[in-house]
Amino acid sequence: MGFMMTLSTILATLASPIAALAQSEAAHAASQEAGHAAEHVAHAAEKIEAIAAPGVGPMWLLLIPVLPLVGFVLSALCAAFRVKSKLPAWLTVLCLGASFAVTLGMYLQVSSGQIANPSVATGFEWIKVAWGAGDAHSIIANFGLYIDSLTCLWMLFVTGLATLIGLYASEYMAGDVGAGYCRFYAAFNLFVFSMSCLVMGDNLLLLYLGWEGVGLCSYLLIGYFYKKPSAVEAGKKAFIVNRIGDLGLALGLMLTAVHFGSIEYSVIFAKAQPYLAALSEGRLGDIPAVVQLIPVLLMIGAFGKSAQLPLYVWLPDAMEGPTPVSALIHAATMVTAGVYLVARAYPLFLLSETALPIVAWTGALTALLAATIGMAQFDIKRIMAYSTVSQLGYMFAGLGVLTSTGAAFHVFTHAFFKAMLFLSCGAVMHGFAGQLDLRKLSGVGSMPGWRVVGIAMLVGCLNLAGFPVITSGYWSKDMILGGAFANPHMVAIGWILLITAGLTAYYTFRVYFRVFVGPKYFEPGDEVHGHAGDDHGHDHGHDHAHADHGDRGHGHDAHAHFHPHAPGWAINTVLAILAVAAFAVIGLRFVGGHEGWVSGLIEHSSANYGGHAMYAAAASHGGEHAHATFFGYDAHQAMMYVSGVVGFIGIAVAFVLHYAGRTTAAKSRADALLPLVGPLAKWAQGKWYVDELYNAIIRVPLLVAAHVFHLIDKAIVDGIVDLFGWVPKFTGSSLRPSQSGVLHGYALSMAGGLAVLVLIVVMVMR
Amino acid sequence: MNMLASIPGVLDAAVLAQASAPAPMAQSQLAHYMFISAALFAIGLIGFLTRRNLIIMFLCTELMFQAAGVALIAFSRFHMNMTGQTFVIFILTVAAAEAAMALALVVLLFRRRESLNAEEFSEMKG
Amino acid sequence: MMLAVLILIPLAAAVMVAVAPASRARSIAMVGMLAAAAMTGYLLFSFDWEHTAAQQFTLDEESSRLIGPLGVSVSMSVDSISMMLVTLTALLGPICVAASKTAITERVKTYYAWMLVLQSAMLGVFCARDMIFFYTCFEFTLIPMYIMISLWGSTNRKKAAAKFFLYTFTGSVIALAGIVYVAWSYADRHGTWTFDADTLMRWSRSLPAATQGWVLGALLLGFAVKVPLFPFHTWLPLAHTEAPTAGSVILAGVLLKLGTYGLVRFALPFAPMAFVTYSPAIAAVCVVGILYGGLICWVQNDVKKLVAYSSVAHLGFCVLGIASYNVMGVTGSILYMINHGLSTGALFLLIGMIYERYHTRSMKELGGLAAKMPVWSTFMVFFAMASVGLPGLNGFVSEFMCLFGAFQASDQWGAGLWGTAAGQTPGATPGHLGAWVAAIAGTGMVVAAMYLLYMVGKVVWGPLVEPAGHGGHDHGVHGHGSHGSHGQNDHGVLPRDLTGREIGVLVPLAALCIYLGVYPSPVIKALKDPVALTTTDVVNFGAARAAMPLVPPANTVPAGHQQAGEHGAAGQAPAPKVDNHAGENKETAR
Amino acid sequence: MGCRVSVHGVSGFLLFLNPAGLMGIDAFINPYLFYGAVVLGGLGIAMALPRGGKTAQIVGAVVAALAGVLVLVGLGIKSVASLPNIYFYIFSAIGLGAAVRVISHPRPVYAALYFILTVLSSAGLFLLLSAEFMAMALIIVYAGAILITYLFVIMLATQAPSEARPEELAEYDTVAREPIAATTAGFVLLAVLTSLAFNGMSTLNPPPPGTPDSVLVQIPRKVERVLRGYQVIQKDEKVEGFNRVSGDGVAAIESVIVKNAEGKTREIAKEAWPEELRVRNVEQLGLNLLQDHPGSIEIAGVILLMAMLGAVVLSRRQVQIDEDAKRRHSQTLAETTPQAPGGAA
Repeated sequence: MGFMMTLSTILATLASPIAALAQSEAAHAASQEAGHAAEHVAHAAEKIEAIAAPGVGPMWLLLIPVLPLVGFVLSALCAAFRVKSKLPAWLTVLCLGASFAVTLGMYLQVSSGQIANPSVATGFEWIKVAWGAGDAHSIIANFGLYIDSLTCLWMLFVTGLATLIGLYASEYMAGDVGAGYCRFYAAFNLFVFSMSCLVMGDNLLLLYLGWEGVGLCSYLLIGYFYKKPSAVEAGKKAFIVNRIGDLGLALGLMLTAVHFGSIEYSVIFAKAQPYLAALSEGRLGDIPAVVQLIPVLLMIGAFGKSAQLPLYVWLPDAMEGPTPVSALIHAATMVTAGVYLVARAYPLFLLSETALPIVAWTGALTALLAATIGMAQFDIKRIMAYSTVSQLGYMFAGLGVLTSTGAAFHVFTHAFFKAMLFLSCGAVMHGFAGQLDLRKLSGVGSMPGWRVVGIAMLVGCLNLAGFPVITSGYWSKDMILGGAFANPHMVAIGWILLITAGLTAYYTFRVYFRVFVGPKYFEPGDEVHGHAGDDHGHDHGHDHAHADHGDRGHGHDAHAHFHPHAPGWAINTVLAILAVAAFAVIGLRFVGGHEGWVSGLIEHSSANYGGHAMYAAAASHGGEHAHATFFGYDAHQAMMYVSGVVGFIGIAVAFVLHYAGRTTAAKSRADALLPLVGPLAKWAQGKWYVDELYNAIIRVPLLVAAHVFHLIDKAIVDGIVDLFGWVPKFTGSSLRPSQSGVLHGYALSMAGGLAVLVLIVVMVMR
Repeated sequence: MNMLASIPGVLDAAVLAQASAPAPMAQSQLAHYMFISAALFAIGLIGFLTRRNLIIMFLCTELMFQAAGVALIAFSRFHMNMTGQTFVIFILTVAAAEAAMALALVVLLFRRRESLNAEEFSEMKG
Repeated sequence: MMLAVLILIPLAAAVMVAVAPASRARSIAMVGMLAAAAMTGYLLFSFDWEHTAAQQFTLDEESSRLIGPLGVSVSMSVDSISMMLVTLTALLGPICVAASKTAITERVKTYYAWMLVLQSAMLGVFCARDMIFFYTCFEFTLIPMYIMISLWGSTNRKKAAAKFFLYTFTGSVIALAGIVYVAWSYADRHGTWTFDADTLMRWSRSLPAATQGWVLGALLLGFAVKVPLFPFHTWLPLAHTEAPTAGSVILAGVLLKLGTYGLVRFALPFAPMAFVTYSPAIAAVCVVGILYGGLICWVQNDVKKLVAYSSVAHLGFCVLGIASYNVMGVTGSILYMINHGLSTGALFLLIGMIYERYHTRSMKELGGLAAKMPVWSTFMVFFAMASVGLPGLNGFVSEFMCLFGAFQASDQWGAGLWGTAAGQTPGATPGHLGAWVAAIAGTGMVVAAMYLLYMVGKVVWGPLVEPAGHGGHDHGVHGHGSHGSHGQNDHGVLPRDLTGREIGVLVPLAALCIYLGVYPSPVIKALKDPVALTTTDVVNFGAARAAMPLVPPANTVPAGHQQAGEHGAAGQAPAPKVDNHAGENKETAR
Repeated sequence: MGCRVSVHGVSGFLLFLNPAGLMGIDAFINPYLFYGAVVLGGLGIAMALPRGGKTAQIVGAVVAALAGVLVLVGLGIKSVASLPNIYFYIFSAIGLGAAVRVISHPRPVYAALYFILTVLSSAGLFLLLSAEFMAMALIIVYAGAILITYLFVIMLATQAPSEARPEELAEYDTVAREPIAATTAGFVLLAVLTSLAFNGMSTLNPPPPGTPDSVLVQIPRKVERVLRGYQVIQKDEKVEGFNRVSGDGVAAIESVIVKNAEGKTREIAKEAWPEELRVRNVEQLGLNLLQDHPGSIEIAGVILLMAMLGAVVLSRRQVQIDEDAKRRHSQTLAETTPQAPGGAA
């Protein structure tokens, strides 16, 4: 019952914003056509004013993070009492659904103005250190929530997707009931709690708490199958690489605190106001270098969490975790935290001359690099992981080219379709005993019982590839591309992203054409054997296959005992909802703000698009804002066609190479082309050997240093200490023979001593 | 005394003259005795240090006692003070006591080890 | 008098343990520890939290005089800094007794008696206001710990105990020399001897800078060995590895804190000028220790050694906070003392529990214990995360504060660093450290994640690995007891996973970890005044390079609210405000 | 303020050491001659020590003797005016020679006999120093009692040679231990002791003559008896006192004051005293011993008593239980180490 209620809530909540915003579509469509520059300046001045004065939020908003925490506690209690049912899943879905409902309420109230945008709801005082008189000499980090439309945007898809994926996982993880099920859900809830803290925290330290909290949950969930050394390693890698980023974030936080005297957003934004004014007036010299340094440091944290160059290496490995985790944490929500951070601290980023270009270039290069790697992989989940990295790169590039709306919109759409892609892959993995190699699967979509998965996959792929017009991915990606080409300094970024778009379309449909259509073929993965005796493996596929014996077609004689088991209702339902949602969010492009619903939200938040104008104004020292064009056409409009064509080409290439005339699972026409690119394909498949490079230049030297230090510690540091002990010991032991117990020795030394003594006396006496 | 005195020329001049009217003793004469004393002492010491027979070692200590005795008596004569001689009496006493004890010990130790080698009576590892 | 009672309770219990039969020893020890804890609870209750900087529960010098002509007394009192550490000590006491039930089966009386004596000595350190009394307690902790290591330790215990004793003893003798020098110079000037901490503190601050340098050097050396700071740390891994579990817990939990407490309480106020001058050097040592210790942890094979080395890194953070001599850093440092005691103490307990079961601590022989011991693994991950400094748990708060303290403590803020002009860095404090120190030290956070996750990854996760003779049986409940060749071992009665007693030992620590991570605000607030008093003095007296006359005491509020924390160059520091320590000392809370 | 032991203190002390101190013996002997002779003597003694027959002991003895002669000649040259008489040289030569023999003779019996010779010669020296009583006592106690005991023990402790076992010298008797080191130590000591003595001796002053008579003050009864026996005084006269002259701070007696029954006093001058009234060595010694050191006599008595008891206790045979224990011990030893000797049994 509880589940049905939750489900209806979800459906209602998904539908309502679209419906609500559809009404105001006309108004915003009008504003969309209006000129940009002048309006943006006006926006900026107005919005920054608004940011500076937060209202007081109602306390019930605290329920949003608290409910997942309750879910965590309940799941942990389930674990403590060794519950051997799916109880934790239902509790989780209940808690997260409730949290989503509250979020929705928050959104509605914020959008209707009942809650001030922004506003702060303070829970309790977490850390407060004062070292002098007045607030200037103190650091206050309350457990408080900062509510603005950006928060709403993020929390909506975080809690919404978490609820859905929690539901999905109830079936997906069913094999672990009584074993790791509670653990999974505990970490899952804790993740949502941490993510809420990250997104909703009213100060950077609370964001940092969420930041590290999601890192922990990511660690725990990647290493969920802890008996696999690779999973443990992947979890460790994720945590440590993220910690490097966290260090940057922490230092940025400290620098913020030192410079602004506070880490609360409201205070920071208020104090940044003079700088923003200086920027808009072109007085760049009034902005001290320290302010320009802050975003650079924060950026490092963002790059770590959102898997950007050079810290992206953990994300592909993170696919060792259960697929729901990959979908939620490593595709939809956690990895967008970096985007969130940049968006949240956008005023600070605007103040730096270098920060946003760095963000843009990093994003673009990451997008391209990850796409090239993704093209050459065979593990479909890994391809999705690289595509995530690539799409995150898009988002950063979007932020960097000053289209925070585009970035946020892409985050939003990406969350849905990428989650769906992962969940589809997860379903395949689930059904084929962990098989993820696209050379060993074919025609899955047409197998009985796999129709929903096939469709969902197709929808996801279309979105990811940016299939024109009908997919949300197309619209969001288009916004970023348009933004890039519209910015005269960022045209190169635009070209990189455009190429990447083509590559994306290609590798996405490479997966689809190889796995979901074509001749039916499969080889089951090794998990059916590997985890057979394992408490935590999902070996139930095996049993299930036996139960349905005879009903399903055999894929392969060699695996006569294996039957892929099609997903059940929970998985199918979730996939269906997401597929619908992925299309539905297209509507958001045309409702709400001047560039859609998301832009409406963004413009009322700290990730204010108005900065664009100010920045441009500053760049041209108060002169005319040069609006770049794409070969003479308006960049945004041109991109609608160009990106669509590029996406189409990519899909077409994939069709020719991987579908047309393919008769086996393992071979395709693309193989014939491999010699043409020489070693490039091999290098790409080897991920450009970045892991090996990092290993060689960072890990190995550190390890050597550690061993050397250890040796130094034993030999020198401790050696010196031991030397101090050794000197008396040596003296003693070298004198010991003199204490031989033989009378003569004593007598001799006595006589000698007496002789010397008397000699001294004689010589002194003179 | 008388017997010694009857030996012609031995003691008459020196001893009896001194006994009747002790003449002051020259520093240089004292020096002679001191040298003899020191030499005796050194020889006794060297014997003590080099000889390994317990009995001879004890003999050497007696030798050093002799040296001390000579020095004491020489000083006693030089200063015309009997205390030096008195001390030689005590030396004799101690020497006798020492001899008694030491020889008893030697006997005891000899019974244990069938040897008089001083180096054998050591329990230490060195 | 109440503090005297507090210190005497464990001593009395020790005497009772000594005269009672061995079978009663543990329960008497437990009662003694609990009584001390209850007394501490009463003190916490009756402490005047409005005046945390005031010395409370004073046993004054006149009524506690021991050696009149030398001015030696057993005067005691606590402010909130001391109170926190007394609480930590009193809390760990019963836990250590409870943790020793199955681990210690021989010479039980001796063990518990010495443990109680140790408890008294540790409480004495934190309560003492007389330098000689302080030093006596400081040193007296060595004897019980020496005995605990050398009698109940593992294979190499004799060497470890001797090294521990000699090394720390040598260090503290040097500290004693510093103390005696200050007292002597006081007596030389005033004609009367005293070892009263406040009097000597005021006197010592007036000494010329060079002299202060020597005083600081002596105190620092003594305390640095105890902490232990980087080059003086080598006794610690050895002592930890060889000590029995409870010994390790006390060692990590409290004994190391004696050093940092000494730094905050004595080194900092006794030689402010020198401390200001040498704080970059101290910080450098800390930073080296953080990275060096952390990296060494990473290549350890012995779990306990790993955690021991991690103490070196962690205490580096702690002292870094002190070296920044601002409210943030020093408060963080004091919190760090408590937090490190909790989380590292718990890690040692956990390792001890494993050792009791498997008799090995080698990571080559242990692995994937999550499959066999889920409860233990949960706690292990929890405390490892607390130790890593995960926000929301205790370690983070203090680590962040120490780092931030170092970050903000630079005279260059507002003086041109990165384009900052005066007034543009409200969050800065005077000091000589700054952003780079914090940045380099901050990499220690990454290293901490590296080594702790390495350990967790080896021991908790991964395929199950058990020492030969332990795997392959059906570990139902009493996996080991019924088993022939190992049956005689006392751990035979232990089930595979944790017992109720063991969980009971860990839960209070875990609860405190969460509390101090989620709601440290009251503790920070309680520490604020005494810390502000200390740091303001350091800034005031440390900045005055010129010869400064001793200003007669005058009444002021706790100095945290004064302008001493103003940003600006050292030369701009305000004229010294003199704080009436003496006046506050006399005002007893009750 | 405060005692500063500076580094200069130690080095200053070392600088204060002056080799010239060793030259202070110049008043009695040429230092170079003396130290040279000491070195020579050391060499000689080192050679003379037994080393299992590997060295020419005779040569060593000759060298040592040469050294001794050198020293004595050196001493003599500096004090030609007051040379000791010939007996001194004779006794010294015998004594030192015998002493060298004591330490160099491999056979304990001979060593003991040579020691008797040393004792006798030092008794001779005592006589030369007008210590007749001590000379006699030395011979009686040492040569007569102590050395005989030694000989007993030596006899006890050595196996008499027989047909089956020809006499063989123990290794420890024939080989000296560390002769070089010991000789060095001994002769350095000899050198420095002599230097020390000679250094101080030049400042010593002999006391004024005649002092031994002052002892008579303490024994008026004897004076009375002797004077009466020689009829210097009458029956009814009693010694009343002594007339003293004090010269140079030391009291000397001028005359004896006697008093008859009527209370009439008269003086008997020193010249009128009979020969017997001259104080003899034994009297002086006895008086000194009993008058000045009564406590020491007691202590000496106790020492002797304890020595006697100790000797009795020590040399008694051990009780049987110990023998049993030893046997058991030797058995266990024999069991554990097969090649171990049979032990005490």
